[in-house]
Amino acid sequence: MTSQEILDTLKSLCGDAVLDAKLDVLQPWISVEPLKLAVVAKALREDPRLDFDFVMCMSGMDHNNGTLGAVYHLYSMTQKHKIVIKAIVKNEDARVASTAAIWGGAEWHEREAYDMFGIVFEGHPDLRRILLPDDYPGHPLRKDFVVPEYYNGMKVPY
Amino acid sequence: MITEPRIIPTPYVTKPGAIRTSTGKTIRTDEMIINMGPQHPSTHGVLRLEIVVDGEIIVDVIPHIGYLHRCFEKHAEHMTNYQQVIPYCDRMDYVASMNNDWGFALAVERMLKIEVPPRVEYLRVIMAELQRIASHLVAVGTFGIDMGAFTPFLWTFRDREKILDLFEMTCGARLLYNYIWIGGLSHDVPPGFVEKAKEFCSYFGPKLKEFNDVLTYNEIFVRRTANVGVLPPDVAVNFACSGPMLRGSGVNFDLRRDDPYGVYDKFEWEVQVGKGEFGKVGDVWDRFIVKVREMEQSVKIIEQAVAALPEGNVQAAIPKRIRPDAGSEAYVRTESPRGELGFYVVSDGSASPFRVKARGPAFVNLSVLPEISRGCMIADLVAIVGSADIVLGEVDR
Amino acid sequence: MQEYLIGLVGEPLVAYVLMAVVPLVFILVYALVTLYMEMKVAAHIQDRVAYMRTGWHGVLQPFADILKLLQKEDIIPAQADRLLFTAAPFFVFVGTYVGFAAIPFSSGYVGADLNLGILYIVAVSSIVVAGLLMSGWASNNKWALLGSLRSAAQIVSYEIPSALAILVAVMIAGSLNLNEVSKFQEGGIFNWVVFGGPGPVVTKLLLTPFTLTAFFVLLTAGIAEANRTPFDLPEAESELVQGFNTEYSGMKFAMFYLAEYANMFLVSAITVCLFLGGWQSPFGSFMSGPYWGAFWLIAKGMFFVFVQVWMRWTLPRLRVDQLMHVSWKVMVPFMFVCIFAVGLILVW
Amino acid sequence: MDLYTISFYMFAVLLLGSAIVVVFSRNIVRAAFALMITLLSIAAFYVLMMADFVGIVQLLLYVGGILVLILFGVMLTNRQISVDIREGAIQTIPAVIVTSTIGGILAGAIWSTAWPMREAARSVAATAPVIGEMFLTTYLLPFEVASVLLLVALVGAALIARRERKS
Repeated sequence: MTSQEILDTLKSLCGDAVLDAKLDVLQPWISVEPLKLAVVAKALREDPRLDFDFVMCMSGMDHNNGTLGAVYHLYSMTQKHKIVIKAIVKNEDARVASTAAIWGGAEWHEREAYDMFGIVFEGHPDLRRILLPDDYPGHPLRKDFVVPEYYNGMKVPY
Repeated sequence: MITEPRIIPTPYVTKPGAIRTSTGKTIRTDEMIINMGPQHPSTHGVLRLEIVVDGEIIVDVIPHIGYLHRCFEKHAEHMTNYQQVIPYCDRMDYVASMNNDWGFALAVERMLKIEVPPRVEYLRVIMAELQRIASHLVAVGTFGIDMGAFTPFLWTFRDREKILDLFEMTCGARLLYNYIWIGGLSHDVPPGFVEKAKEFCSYFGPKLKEFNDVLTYNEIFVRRTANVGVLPPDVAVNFACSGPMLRGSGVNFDLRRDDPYGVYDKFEWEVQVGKGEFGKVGDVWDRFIVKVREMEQSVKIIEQAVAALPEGNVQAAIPKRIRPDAGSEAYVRTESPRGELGFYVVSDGSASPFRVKARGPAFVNLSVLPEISRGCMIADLVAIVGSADIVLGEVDR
Repeated sequence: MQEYLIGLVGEPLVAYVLMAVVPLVFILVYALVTLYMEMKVAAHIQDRVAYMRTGWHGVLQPFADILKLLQKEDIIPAQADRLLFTAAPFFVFVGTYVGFAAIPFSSGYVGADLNLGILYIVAVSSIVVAGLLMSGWASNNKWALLGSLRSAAQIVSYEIPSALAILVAVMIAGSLNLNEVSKFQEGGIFNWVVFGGPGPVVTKLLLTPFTLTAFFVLLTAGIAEANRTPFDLPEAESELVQGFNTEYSGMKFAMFYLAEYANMFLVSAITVCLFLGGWQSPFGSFMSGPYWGAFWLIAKGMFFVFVQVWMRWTLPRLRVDQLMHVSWKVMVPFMFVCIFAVGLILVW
Repeated sequence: MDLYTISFYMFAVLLLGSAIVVVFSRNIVRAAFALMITLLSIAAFYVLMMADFVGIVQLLLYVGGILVLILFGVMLTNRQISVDIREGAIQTIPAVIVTSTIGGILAGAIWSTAWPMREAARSVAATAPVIGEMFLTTYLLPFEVASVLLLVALVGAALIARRERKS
């Protein structure tokens, strides 16, 4: 399937969730409503024409304009096509519906995005920090993150 | 905005008494929580596994990672040049540095739409496959140690030394090479490299057979690994496992063939999959044998690549300061020894990357560990962790 | 030897102490030799050279190793039970060491010529079990506890097939005294119990398959009791860190090491005495006598120690349930069949 | 004092000392290990009395079997390890009366018995064949009855241990 066909199929399945798309770039992407991401994911996973069963990558993003993003790079093992799904949220209300129940491979990536960007994935089974200590202040990959001077009594910029 | 970290209590999936004997009766025992790691011989680094055990039977495993977190992604954003990210990639998966370099270089090259000279492509394939053999040698050797066989480990390290010697004569380093650069290589291979590589290929085959004799087909080893930690293909795909982990489950998928990059399409070789020769498809033995057989295939690729190595330049004409167009982004995946190594690079038009996300194969492969290790024994958990072939440098980045 | 010593020093007490010290000296010398041998054998199996710097081909390295161990700081974990933690290595070593009393090193030297020699060795080895449990519990470390429980379970389980295998030899030789059993196998290699013992050719031929089975079972069970690969689960470093000796260091660790090496020789010596003629020369009367006897016993024993080293550096490790399976579901039934058959043949 | 007497007193001290530790120890695991020393000393006494077979069987069964079993039990139920197992003194007076009565009776019996004294045997023929022969001739019935009893106990224990928990 070409990316245009994927977009059309997705629109026919859950058209209200699709916000935007850009198909003429190196890797075409579709932007969806963050809180409906789980519905979109379900459609992407279960429709036999789309059949996106493999999460290549899931990344958090800070666009440096007050919005955060969750970017899913999807691949279909059977159909051999790819698509990028983006969910863009405001910094103040960083909530995205979790897809961990649909793609097991997204679970740890979402934890990482929560850890690094503070994006809260609603419905995630185990949303804890993954790479940083549990008591770490803030989310370091955000562009507005300031490295704390002290962490647990240790001077940070050594 | 800084949100308070939420600490969610660890959920235990299995309740006491839920483990049953073969006749279906419950065993009346209490559970014990053991910390395997962060300093434990068989966690292959600073991985901590919180294990809930019922006797020696594992009720649940909760991996805790991050002990080796070195903020690769944060570092990458703060470089003044794309090229400066490469040494950090080296240090991610430190037993397969060449593959990591190539992955990042390829991602940037795709963004910039650069074509690299043919000699570079061939040399990259040679280096990547040598590195794949070296990495798999570490994997199967340390897996032998996990199973209590010490000798195969030293044999594999002896053979790995030969590869490291080749790398050393190429770029002076033995572990972290910084050899594959954006748009080419740091420099050409020295004279005599091709002969040495050929020599290694003819040396390595018999050694691999010897290794198989002492470990792979050993009765005790087979019994320890067959039917243990079975990862069904659908679970493997759902958890986005890749590399030998995915192929061990019988899924015939290799990025070198299915999402081609480099010049892999010019060589004759086969994708190895687990066939369940001694147990179910997707058990520990299958994951192990896939690695062993991939080494044979890599030797084949190297032989062909060395024979067909073209002459030419080793650096494409690229601007001194790489500035991809603002807003351009690329997710490029390559087949590292551990599986799908992806780099998601986003540019804002400046000379330093706006965002780099590294999708480490070991990170994703490790996330399936709790799924496949419930109900097995502690010794099996060691086997499963060993067969997943994790490198904590890459898991934690 | 006893009488000779008493005559020599006059005082029986001193003579007895001297008798008791001889195996200790032997164990110490043997442990050094085996340490060197193990490292060299391992190195050659693994395609490397091992010690080369201290002395000719590194022969002085074992001394250096021992010295290093003795000097090391003796660490007792804060949460450990100090008394039991300290006592455990001694129990483990003593349990092995007292077993040497009943080993006939030659026709002229037996520490204690016990009528129930072999039964005595089996019995005192249970002190080792208690010592291991003690070490695991006193360390107050979950891995150590698991290791010591495994170890105890393993030794207790493997005592059964080994006792049954011992019984086969005892039935044929008609004595529990190891010296008597060795004497019984006089007259060259084909009179050894492993080949059916001295007797008519027909009996020998009938007995050989069963005695051979018993011999291999005893050897395997012995390796398991000595906690060596492929049965080294109690100290399986990939699973249990170091098992019961995780928390030990310095002298106490050396004690465990010494006990392990002593145990390796002990199980080899038992196997040799029961099945391979003990101190008897394989060539009948050629090269026999008290001094040659000591040579033969130690040579045969060392051969099996070498076999254990060889196996250790070649084989992977079993899993704990497979270990129990081998003992209870394979060896024990086989040994019952052997005992039954040997009994029938002997009566008949 | 010859070697025999020295050994006797040595083991007597060991026996009594370890027995006292078994009774008074606050730590159940230490008590179990002290029990091991007690049992070992008893084995030594058998050997001193030239009953080598009984001594070795004592070692084999009590130290190798029963004690290891006790240790397993104690260690695996690890909640009890740190608990002080000594209870406070309750019903002191009845206990004193009962123990002193029984102790008095025992002491009286020991005192009044005419113990046959004789020179300890210094060497002895092999006891094992004699014992074996007696087991299979004179004492065949008790021997077999005892073994059947043990088998029944074994099967019963296995049955109880494997019974499913009523939920």
